Amino acid sequence: TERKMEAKYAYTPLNNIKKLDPRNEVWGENFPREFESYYRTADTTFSSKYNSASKVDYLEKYPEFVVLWAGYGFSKDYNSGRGHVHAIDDLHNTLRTGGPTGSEDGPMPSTCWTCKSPDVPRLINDIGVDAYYKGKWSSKGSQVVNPIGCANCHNEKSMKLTITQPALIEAFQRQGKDITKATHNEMRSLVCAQCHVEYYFKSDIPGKEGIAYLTFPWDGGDTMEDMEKYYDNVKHVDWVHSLSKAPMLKSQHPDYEIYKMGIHGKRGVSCADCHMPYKTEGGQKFTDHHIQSPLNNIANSCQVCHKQDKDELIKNVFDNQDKIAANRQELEKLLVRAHVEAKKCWDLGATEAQMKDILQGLRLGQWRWDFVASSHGGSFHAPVEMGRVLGKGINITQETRIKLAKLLMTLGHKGDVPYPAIETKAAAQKFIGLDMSALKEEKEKFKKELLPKWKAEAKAREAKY
Amino acid sequence: TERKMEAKYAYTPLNNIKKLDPRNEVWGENFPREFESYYRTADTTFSSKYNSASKVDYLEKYPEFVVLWAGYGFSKDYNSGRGHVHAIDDLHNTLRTGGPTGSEDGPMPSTCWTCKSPDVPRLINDIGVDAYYKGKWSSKGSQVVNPIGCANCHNEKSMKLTITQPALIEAFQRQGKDITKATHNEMRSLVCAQCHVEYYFKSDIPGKEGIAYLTFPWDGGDTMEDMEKYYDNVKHVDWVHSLSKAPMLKSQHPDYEIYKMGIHGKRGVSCADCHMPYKTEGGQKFTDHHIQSPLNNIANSCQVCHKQDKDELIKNVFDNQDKIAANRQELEKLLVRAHVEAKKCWDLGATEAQMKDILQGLRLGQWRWDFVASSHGGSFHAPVEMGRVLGKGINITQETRIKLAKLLMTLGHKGDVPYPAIETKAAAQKFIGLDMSALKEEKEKFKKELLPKWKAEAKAREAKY
Amino acid sequence: MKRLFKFLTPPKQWLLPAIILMGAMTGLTLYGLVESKAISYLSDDPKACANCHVMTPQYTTWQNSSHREWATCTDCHIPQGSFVEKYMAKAQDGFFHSAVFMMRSEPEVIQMRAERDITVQNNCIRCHKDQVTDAKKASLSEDHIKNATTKNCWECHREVPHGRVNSLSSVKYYGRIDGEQQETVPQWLEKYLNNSENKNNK
Ligand code: HEC
Ligand code: HEC
Ligand code: HEC
Ligand code: HEC
Ligand code: HEC
Ligand code: HEC
Ligand code: HEC
Ligand code: HEC
Ligand code: HEC
Ligand code: HEC
Ligand code: HEC
Ligand code: HEC
Ligand code: HEC
Ligand code: HEC
Ligand SMILES: [Ca+2]
Ligand SMILES: [Ca+2]
Repeated sequence: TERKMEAKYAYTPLNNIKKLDPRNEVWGENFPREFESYYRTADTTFSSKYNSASKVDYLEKYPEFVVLWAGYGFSKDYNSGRGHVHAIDDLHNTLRTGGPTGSEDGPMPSTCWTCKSPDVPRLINDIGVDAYYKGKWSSKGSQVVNPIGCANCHNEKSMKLTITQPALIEAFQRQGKDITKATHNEMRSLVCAQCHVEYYFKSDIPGKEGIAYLTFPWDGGDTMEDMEKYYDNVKHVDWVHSLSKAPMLKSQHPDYEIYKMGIHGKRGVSCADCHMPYKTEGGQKFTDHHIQSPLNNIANSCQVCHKQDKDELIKNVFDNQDKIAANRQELEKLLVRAHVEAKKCWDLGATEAQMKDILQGLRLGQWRWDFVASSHGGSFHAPVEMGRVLGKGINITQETRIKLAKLLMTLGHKGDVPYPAIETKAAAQKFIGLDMSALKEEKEKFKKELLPKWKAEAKAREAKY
Repeated sequence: TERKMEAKYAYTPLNNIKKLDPRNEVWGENFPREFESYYRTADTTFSSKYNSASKVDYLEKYPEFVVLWAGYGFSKDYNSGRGHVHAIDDLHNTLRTGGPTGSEDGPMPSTCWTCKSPDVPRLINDIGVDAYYKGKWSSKGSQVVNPIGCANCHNEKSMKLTITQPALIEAFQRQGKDITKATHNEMRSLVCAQCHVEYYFKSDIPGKEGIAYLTFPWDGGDTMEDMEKYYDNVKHVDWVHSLSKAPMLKSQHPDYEIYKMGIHGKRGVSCADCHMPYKTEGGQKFTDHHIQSPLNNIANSCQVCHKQDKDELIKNVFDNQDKIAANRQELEKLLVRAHVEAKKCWDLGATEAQMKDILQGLRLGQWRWDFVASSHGGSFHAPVEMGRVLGKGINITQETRIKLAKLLMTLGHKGDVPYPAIETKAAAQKFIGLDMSALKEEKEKFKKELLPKWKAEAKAREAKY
Repeated sequence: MKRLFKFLTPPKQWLLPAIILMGAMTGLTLYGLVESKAISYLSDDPKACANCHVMTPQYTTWQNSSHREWATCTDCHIPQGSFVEKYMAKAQDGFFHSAVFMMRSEPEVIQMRAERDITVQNNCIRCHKDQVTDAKKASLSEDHIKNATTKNCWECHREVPHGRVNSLSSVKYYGRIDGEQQETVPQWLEKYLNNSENKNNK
């Protein structure tokens, strides 16, 4: 038996990692290769045709986004995701989290921390799920400080992959599926499905009212239509659009759901196969924890299975992305038009009854657009499905604009409602009436005053581990 | 390998095949395996989810087609393609070729024979290209009698693959490409590209006016947009829609063009790899000339490269087809609406100027729909491209319907223009004003009177070979 | 009985280690069967092979290879002919491998024995026959057919499936092989989820 234990742990002294230790550096002492590669997610130099490891300002690149999200946090600030090590910084910096001044302050709930840090499983273990979700985002500012890391995905004893996200386990349970039956290979995608999925905050759970309980809307399945039906059933509304007054849905990064519908997902290729391929360094083999665009690492990822040239493989990806992007950008413009046309109707005195179908059309059309736009890998992960969803989105949105055209004429309007002047992010934000300088100011104040306090408190707390 | 083939057949006695001999049975004496497998294209029993080896009446299955092609031959009769051996029979039988009574009679030109028979290369060799294309379809009735066969694709001396279709060679030339430089592997698709491509009849070639010269519209490229631009440039109109008066384009089987945009085409997988895989019979390996749906032959086609279960591979195909079909059928209905709305505008006294953009929108929207609908393999050959084209088609068509909605109100119309009652083919044909019994009668007459004469003449002629 | 004896007799090259082990056999067999999970050795589950740490490099490289979804260890390393042939080979390997393992005599760099080459080669061909012989595929690589009949496939396809670096210490951590410690949902989390309302809000 000794021989067997030796077999299992032969080279791995695992004695100094505490249960759920959130400090990646501590794990890194045992696993330097994994840690160093993980830390390379700090590198922001790589950019491909549509994605980037740096902070690309999407609102600048596509000012239409500002109008589509009018009245919602995303119209203030939305960037491309960066590597995992930036997760905490980016959350501090985004204007969406506002500028809290104390622990009961700011526009966002605690739940926003959930997919950003291994401090979250630690906290949940300490204080329980409900208490963790409870309160404002600012209430856990000094608690959540380590960026996404080892404890989010690994058991510190065995280094096995593990699921630390309550919402994922619950979503499986509600579907009658048992996540503990997942195979090793499925786990290589499920660890990502902890975060790279569509979600919402459920606030009406009996006994937990007012808690923004993180929930994945998969009860009836996880296709675009299934989730829409779920939201319609529970009458969920993410926000009311400030121009059109439509009861909107926000889709966020449904990466896992979309990936499953593509050919790689169907063939059992896991997220880790492409985003964390095996690597050899100094005669050692290990899993590359520099999670990034595989286009920056074709040799270790794609070429394990595909023998084509690097350039040809990259072209395959771009070809798919180009075809999807063309229709997505088309739909963006149609949605802008529809929102401003709806606003015009209200301005001309339209009634709720006249607007009912139109508002529902805007909800459903934009949900389809966002489902595609918010998954940054979707156009490669499952391009045929993305094409289908966009086709439906264009159809619904245009059908809504036919209704709008008729209503506008009925209300006495002549000619087209002009397309707003939104050539830049600033112009678009002005158009929807956002006071950006106030938002930036309060953020600066937060960063100068409260944030340093959080960091100091955290340092003191961690020193006592 | 080309060399090898030549070498291989240099020793086979091929002396009894005359130059361009159109009779497949004669070739078959030398190549019994290829001939017998070719002859299995007579079998009409196989059907998959969307395609069939039998004559599926598309107008019955999708009565919308009738309305979309109002005023054009396809609204009379349109079926799924069958195996190659049926090509001549199907051309005789289709209502589109009408019921000629003599050699100067009927709705179709000679050119219609072009993709149906090895008698065509023979005739072109005998009388020249111009003389072959000249005149009515009925003028060559006793000349073209053998269904698609060996002489369409092979050189009778070397058995090498060869291109016998002038239009394909000319299309390459106009693009500045030299088809004789094609590799052996490319030839395994180019022989199909002789026929499975979009085409039109050019009738204004200087010096050849009035001849329906078979032309592939690839001068500026062969994507959907390239070909549309070509047609707009040369101001080509296939027919004027009888309801909307739009100047329409008809797309026909752009299989080769679409295939090239899919991943198999990009990877150099040829048509023959899937539709004519190798087969072993009695220890002999040969090319299966039973050209058919690969879904009826997964083991020899797909599984050469893919080791998945038969059922899984079939599901992959259906998944792609389902996603494309959903939006295609959606677009069909939108186009029906647009045509009847346009008709209503005319009825209410719309002017040419008011209708101009609308008619162009109908032309472009339906071109996109037909590009997808008319390629029966397209949804598998290049599903991402099909999704893109449909998205564009839906967008253009709905944008046109917005214009229609406004114009209708301007013209004093209230409410929706009702969707026509077209639940069946018969109802749809009645709706567009087709007198089907007259068409069927003239076809019966043709089959009883003229057709037997053609056959008798041909028999006498061939007896003299 | 004679047949059973023959079944258990290793081929000539193994006679020496086999004889040395004979004495210890009786006592060790039971222990060995339980410890090395010999029963599972008869299955096609790659985990069966990975019971030994020395197989870990091969397991992990295979796990990260293009073949993970298509071929398990036995698909390549065991002749796929008749049932008898298959289990004969497994019994021989099992006997040999556990003997070496318990004697702690495994080398740092394990190498496939030449007479096993033919087994693997035949298995490559079993799956890839069509690709290797198809006219179309022939254009992928000059003289592929000729080469493939004169060399071992993996002389060219060097990354299939274990890659080029194969030493025992090339792969360090063994927690990755599934086993008794599976903890997909950790206990600390389970305790909160059991009374979670959001679990069953349908
Ligand atoms: C279910 C997991 C999950 C939750 C809950 C979540 N996020 Fe994220 N977040 C992600 C993922 C995954 C990304 C990376 C998305 C991408 O770029 O592909 C991300 C990216 C970000 C980014 C960087 C990119 C950007 O959008 O500018 C910010 C900032 C951010 N999230 C803020 C928030 C806030 C604020 C909340 C709460 C309202 C929140 N997140 C809740 C998973 C989550
Ligand atoms: C604990 C939550 C969480 C988990 C688990 C997680 N991610 Fe992320 N991921 C994020 C967030 C948040 C971001 C954006 C961070 C930012 O922009 O600051 C992100 C960013 C990314 C990016 C963009 C990196 C870049 O260079 O632009 C990729 C790719 C990615 N994740 C893939 C994965 C894969 C693959 C897995 C599983 C192996 C995974 N993620 C697991 C939350 C998570
Ligand atoms: C987003 C999820 C995720 C995070 C965060 C993460 N890992 Fe991993 N890790 C994986 C996956 C996936 C594997 C591959 C597991 C497999 O295939 O068995 C892996 C494998 C490992 C292994 C096994 C050896 C190897 O290289 O394959 C070690 C050790 C390891 N990780 C250490 C770490 C350390 C240290 C950190 C923090 C710096 C960390 N991991 C963070 C997902 C993660
Ligand atoms: C672990 C194996 C594996 C890895 C890694 C992998 N693929 Fe694939 N890929 C497949 C399989 C399997 C298919 C499905 C076709 C088939 O069965 O051959 C496929 C299909 C494709 C296709 C055709 C389908 C489409 O969406 O157009 C492309 C293109 C492609 N892969 C590109 C890539 C690129 C680029 C990468 C790296 C980012 C990659 N693959 C990584 C196994 C893999
Ligand atoms: C077959 C390979 C493959 C698989 C499997 C795969 N991806 Fe990707 N992923 C890609 C490629 C290629 C891109 C596009 C990268 C680019 O455009 O630079 C991408 C993009 C992404 C992005 C956006 C990257 C960025 O720079 O912002 C995220 C996030 C992502 N994938 C997450 C996932 C998750 C989560 C899974 C599993 C559920 C997954 N991927 C599975 C290949 C893959
Ligand atoms: C000389 C013209 C011509 C050539 C060359 C040609 N086809 Fe066809 N093909 C046709 C016509 C015409 C039909 C429809 C026949 C009918 O319905 O009567 C057809 C039908 C088909 C069908 C439908 C069969 C069924 O069972 O439904 C397939 C598949 C097909 N062709 C594939 C190919 C492939 C692959 C090649 C090249 C290897 C090829 N064709 C070469 C003209 C041609
Ligand atoms: C450039 C080659 C080409 C030309 C020219 C051509 N066809 Fe075809 N035809 C085809 C191909 C390829 C098919 C098989 C289409 C499929 O079903 O996928 C076909 C199928 C058919 C069919 C059987 C299916 C159906 O549509 O009912 C008929 C009948 C037919 N053609 C009639 C005609 C007539 C009439 C003309 C002249 C107006 C014509 N063809 C000109 C290539 C051609
Ligand atoms: C639609 C095109 C087409 C038609 C019609 C056609 N062939 Fe072929 N034929 C091919 C293709 C493609 C190959 C494969 C050539 C290669 O890859 O070398 C082939 C190969 C052959 C070969 C070479 C041996 C073999 O089996 O691979 C012979 C002999 C042959 N055909 C005979 C015939 C005969 C006899 C007929 C008429 C009954 C015929 N072919 C009709 C396309 C065609
Ligand atoms: C001669 C080789 C070959 C043949 C025959 C072949 N394929 Fe493929 N297939 C490929 C290649 C190469 C790819 C691209 C992915 C890759 O590089 O592995 C691919 C990709 C695919 C994909 C993923 C892309 C998509 O469109 O979803 C599917 C599904 C697929 N093939 C199914 C089939 C089916 C079904 C057949 C038979 C009708 C077939 N293949 C025949 C080589 C082939
Ligand atoms: C990778 C495999 C593959 C390649 C390459 C391929 N096809 Fe197909 N083709 C298919 C499959 C699968 C279908 C769908 C059959 C079904 O639905 O039953 C199909 C359908 C068709 C159909 C309609 C069949 C019917 O029953 O009416 C035609 C015609 C066709 N292909 C012609 C071509 C031509 C011409 C080429 C080359 C330019 C080509 N195909 C290349 C796999 C392939
Ligand atoms: C009881 C521990 C153990 C188990 C279980 C085990 N092996 Fe081994 N294996 C060894 C040892 C020790 C060696 C080194 C022998 C040498 O090279 O001296 C070895 C060597 C090998 C070799 C290279 C030497 C040869 O025989 O050609 C192959 C291949 C191999 N094992 C395959 C397998 C496969 C396949 C399985 C599962 C079906 C498996 N092993 C299960 C311990 C084991
Ligand atoms: C796709 C076929 C294939 C599969 C699956 C496969 N192997 Fe191998 N294996 C090989 C080949 C080929 C070699 C020879 C490698 C060389 O010499 O470079 C080999 C070599 C070995 C060796 C000798 C040491 C070495 O790395 O050269 C061992 C031990 C081994 N394999 C064990 C396993 C185990 C355990 C599994 C399952 C987890 C497995 N193999 C799965 C093909 C395979
Ligand atoms: C049990 C069946 C099986 C065995 C045994 C097998 N393979 Fe494969 N191999 C596959 C499958 C399935 C694929 C993936 C093909 C695809 O998706 O198109 C593949 C892919 C490949 C590829 C292309 C991807 C890559 O990694 O380069 C090569 C090369 C290859 N195999 C070589 C080999 C060699 C060499 C052997 C023997 C050592 C072998 N195979 C044994 C089934 C097998
Ligand atoms: C002399 C070198 C050599 C030998 C020996 C060899 N191959 Fe290859 N093989 C190649 C090259 C080069 C390619 C084309 C490039 C590529 O796909 O890696 C190739 C391609 C392949 C492919 C297609 C991979 C793909 O991506 O589609 C398979 C499968 C394959 N070989 C299997 C085998 C098998 C099985 C054997 C043994 C019976 C073998 N090869 C022997 C050099 C070789
Ligand atoms: Ca959401
Ligand atoms: Ca045409």
